Amino acid sequence: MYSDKVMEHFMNPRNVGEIENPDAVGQVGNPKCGDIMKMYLKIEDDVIVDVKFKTFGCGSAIATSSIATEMIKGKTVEEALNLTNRAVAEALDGLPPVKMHCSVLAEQAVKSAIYDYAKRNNLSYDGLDGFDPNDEHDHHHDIEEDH
Amino acid sequence: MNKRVYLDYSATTPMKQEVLDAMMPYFNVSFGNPSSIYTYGRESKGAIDKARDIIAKSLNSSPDEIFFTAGGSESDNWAVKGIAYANRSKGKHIITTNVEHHAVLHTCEYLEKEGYEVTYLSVDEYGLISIDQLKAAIRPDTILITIMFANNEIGTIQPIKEIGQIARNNNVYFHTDAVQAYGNMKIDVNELGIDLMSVSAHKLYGPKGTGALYIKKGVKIHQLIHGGGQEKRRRAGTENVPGIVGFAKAVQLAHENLEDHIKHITSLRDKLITGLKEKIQYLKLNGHPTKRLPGNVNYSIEFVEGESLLLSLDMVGIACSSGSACTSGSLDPSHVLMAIGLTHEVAHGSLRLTVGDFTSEEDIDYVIEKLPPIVEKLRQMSPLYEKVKGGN
Amino acid sequence: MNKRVYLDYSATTPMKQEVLDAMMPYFNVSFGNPSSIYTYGRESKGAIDKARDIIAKSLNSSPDEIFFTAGGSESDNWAVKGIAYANRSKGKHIITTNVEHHAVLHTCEYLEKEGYEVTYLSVDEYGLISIDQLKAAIRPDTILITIMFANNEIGTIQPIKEIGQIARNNNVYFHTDAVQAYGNMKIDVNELGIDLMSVSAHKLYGPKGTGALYIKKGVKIHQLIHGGGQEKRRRAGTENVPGIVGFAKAVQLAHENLEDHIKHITSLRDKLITGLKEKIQYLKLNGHPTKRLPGNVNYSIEFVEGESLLLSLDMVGIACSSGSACTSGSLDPSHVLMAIGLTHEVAHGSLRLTVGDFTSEEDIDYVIEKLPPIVEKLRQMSPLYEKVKGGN
Ligand SMILES: Cc1ncc(COP(=O)(O)O)c(C=O)c1O
Ligand SMILES: Cc1ncc(COP(=O)(O)O)c(C=O)c1O
Ligand code: FES
Ligand code: FES
Repeated sequence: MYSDKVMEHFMNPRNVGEIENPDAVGQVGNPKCGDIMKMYLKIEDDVIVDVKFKTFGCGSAIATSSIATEMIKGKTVEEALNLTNRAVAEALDGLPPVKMHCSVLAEQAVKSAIYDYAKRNNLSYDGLDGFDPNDEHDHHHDIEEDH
Repeated sequence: MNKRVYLDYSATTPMKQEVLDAMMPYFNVSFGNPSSIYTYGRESKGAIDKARDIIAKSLNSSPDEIFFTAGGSESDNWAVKGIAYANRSKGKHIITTNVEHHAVLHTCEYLEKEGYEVTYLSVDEYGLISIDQLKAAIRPDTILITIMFANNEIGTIQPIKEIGQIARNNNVYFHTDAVQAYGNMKIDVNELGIDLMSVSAHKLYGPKGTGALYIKKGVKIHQLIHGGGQEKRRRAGTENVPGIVGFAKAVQLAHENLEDHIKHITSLRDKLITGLKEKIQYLKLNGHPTKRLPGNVNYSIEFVEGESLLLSLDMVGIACSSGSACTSGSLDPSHVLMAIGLTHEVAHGSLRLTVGDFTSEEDIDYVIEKLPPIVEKLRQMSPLYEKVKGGN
Repeated sequence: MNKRVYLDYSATTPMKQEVLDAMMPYFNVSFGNPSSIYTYGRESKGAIDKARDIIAKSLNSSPDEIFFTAGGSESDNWAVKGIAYANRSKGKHIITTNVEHHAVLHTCEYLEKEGYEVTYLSVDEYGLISIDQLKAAIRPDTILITIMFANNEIGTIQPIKEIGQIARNNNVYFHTDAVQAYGNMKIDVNELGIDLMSVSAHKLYGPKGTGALYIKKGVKIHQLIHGGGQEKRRRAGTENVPGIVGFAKAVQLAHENLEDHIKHITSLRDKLITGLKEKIQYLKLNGHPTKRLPGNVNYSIEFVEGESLLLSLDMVGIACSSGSACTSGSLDPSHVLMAIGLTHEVAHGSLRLTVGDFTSEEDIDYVIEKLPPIVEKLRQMSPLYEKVKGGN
């Protein structure tokens, strides 16, 4: 079902935990499956110097959180906003169709944290255009049909 | 291969060696079509007749009331649609519950689209229906009550005898899905007032792809599968002779040792329930404390999600199941867990461990040793757990 | 045990040893429920996926068009009822023939009672439909053409490609019952324009109780068996994993050697046809001389009755079948033999001998040696024969 890469990240997730006095926190949930992802960022000079996550969710939710933190660590905020769920899934050597929404959750968690950062600091980013952290991240209606 | 502990006997069971041995001659020696009149055919026919006798006897029914099918789902579909179609001149109302197996639930939903009306009885926190609600639901146009014997997820056993009595008093057919109960408890269809009952071989150490529907003499029912004259012209298709023979062997083994089996399984179950409770906090046992299948343990483990649990357990060789949305194709958490009133989150962390004839004390010890640290690791990752700890 | 010559391969086949070997691990080693996510389950799931690939490839279809069932009858019922129910807003007219297997015929008759209209095309003396009659039968409300690939009694092969073309031109679904054809001829569903096709494992040296329905992508069809999410949510029930694996193995073996198999079988068939013709008077070969299944011999042996023939043959170890009324539960002679215009009396004396992979030249010699004296003995007893002899 899952690739070895997914299982590896699931069994040994990177960057689990919390950051004390984070510069940004984002939490998203998928109302349909009920999974919840929380992401903490430490940002210095517009660069993400540290990132931690906590996830209540399936194997693929944990693996996507883990790899997403690796993918944005050391990146600028702008670069982090370019992270797509597809890139997350590809970095894990793919996800089963029914689990693609877990990678969407990871993308949204990053965006949600940066949204928090922007709000706290009165910043605006192109990459956040149209992003609403309170939106229901229910992106898998279409996915459900074709498995 | 590393250690493997199978604790998902409610999903399916390994076939017993005696069952396989019984089936072997029918694959390529006595392989004739039972409808044929020559020797090869008569050998197969004889084997089926014998199998039917064994299964009939196990239920205190008669052989001409046992119809072989391809499994529990076919039996459920046949019973529900067959009764619905054959009795629509009397009415189009069916009563069931919201904790049935999908083979009954989705069939009922299909019939709703076809113009039938279905009442879905709700259940209490233990998964039990209310007899008063059942009585109140019966209408002059009610043609069928279909209520499962024992639930596959939480193991709750319904008051079948009382339901049978009510059905009889109101002249309504009573079907029960006994796929989980059969082989795990004594069932006397006459004493219990059952008109139709679904069973499946692969849940009691028999082969997959074989089941049966008990249909009481005189019940008005349409066919589901039309064609040849098999099964007294009520279920067409060349009989799965090895499957039927294996099914009967499994039933025979189960009923020879039924009391021992139940005792053994119950003690393992209780050891598991107690052992886990002692080691893990924030556990909730789903299902009824006593009216429950001998092999069923269903715990909600708060602040963790079922699929992660299953995957972690699989890594240490433990096979079990969960009502979590993430393990189902549909992303909806188990309808049974929702029906007994769990929140999404709690339903999410449910773990079903079902023990069976090949489960050992050591297997149970192994789970009690391996599960707690896995739960702890996942809870450390969980944003939901934070708050609780914070509050401690 | 005395000599046994099995010449009823169209009724069912013995399983090949390779098929049994392929199935063995799935009974009690890799026995997991394919819906489960742990290792045991993934092993089963993987086996099913592989099986589906093999079967898809054998038909030049894609794996997501193959749905496993419990056999040919279920596939036929699913196809015909599923299309009928799902497309009734377009129309309620179905076209079939009067030589279909009962799994199609009785399903059509059932649908007639449910308000559908069915046209039963007649066939010529060889059992062939007329393409012109088919064209003429199509109406704006026609939703399905269901015509069998090859007949189980007389072996006649219908002009499937032309039927497929007509169905397509008229935007009507085309289902074919290929239970007898599959494994005995090359079938390319795309080239032939087939929308749905029924197949069954036990007719090609696979296990009883397993079959499949090919459903072309995009075809609108209702489920027959509702419930769990198996078979892409279109056919519920825990998969018969060993059955499915065995089916695929049988298909693989059949298709590896398809041309050799056909050549071998055809030559045995022709030897039998010629040999009997030379030794027995008043024989009539039923079915088409060339458009016929490679293994099928169907002779009407005048002035004798089928059941007596079968019993006498069984006494010398020969197993075959008859379209005689006396061998069927219903006392009606075969509808197929009546449809090709035989009189009751002649239909009564029909003998179907079907050869297969395990048939040897010696088996054929044995039948050619044993049958004539049996026929002669029975004819001596027959009041019908008297007159003929008298006239000689
Ligand atoms: C042409 C045809 N269709 C359907 C069937 C039914 O298949 P099964 O016996 O697998 O249900 C048979 C054989 O019995 C057959 O010969
Ligand atoms: C209660 C219940 N009913 C029906 C079924 C369906 O049985 P089968 O898988 O044999 O079709 C199952 C098991 O899957 C079950 O647990
Ligand atoms: S995030 Fe919902 S199934 Fe993984
Ligand atoms: S006389 Fe015997 S069945 Fe016809």
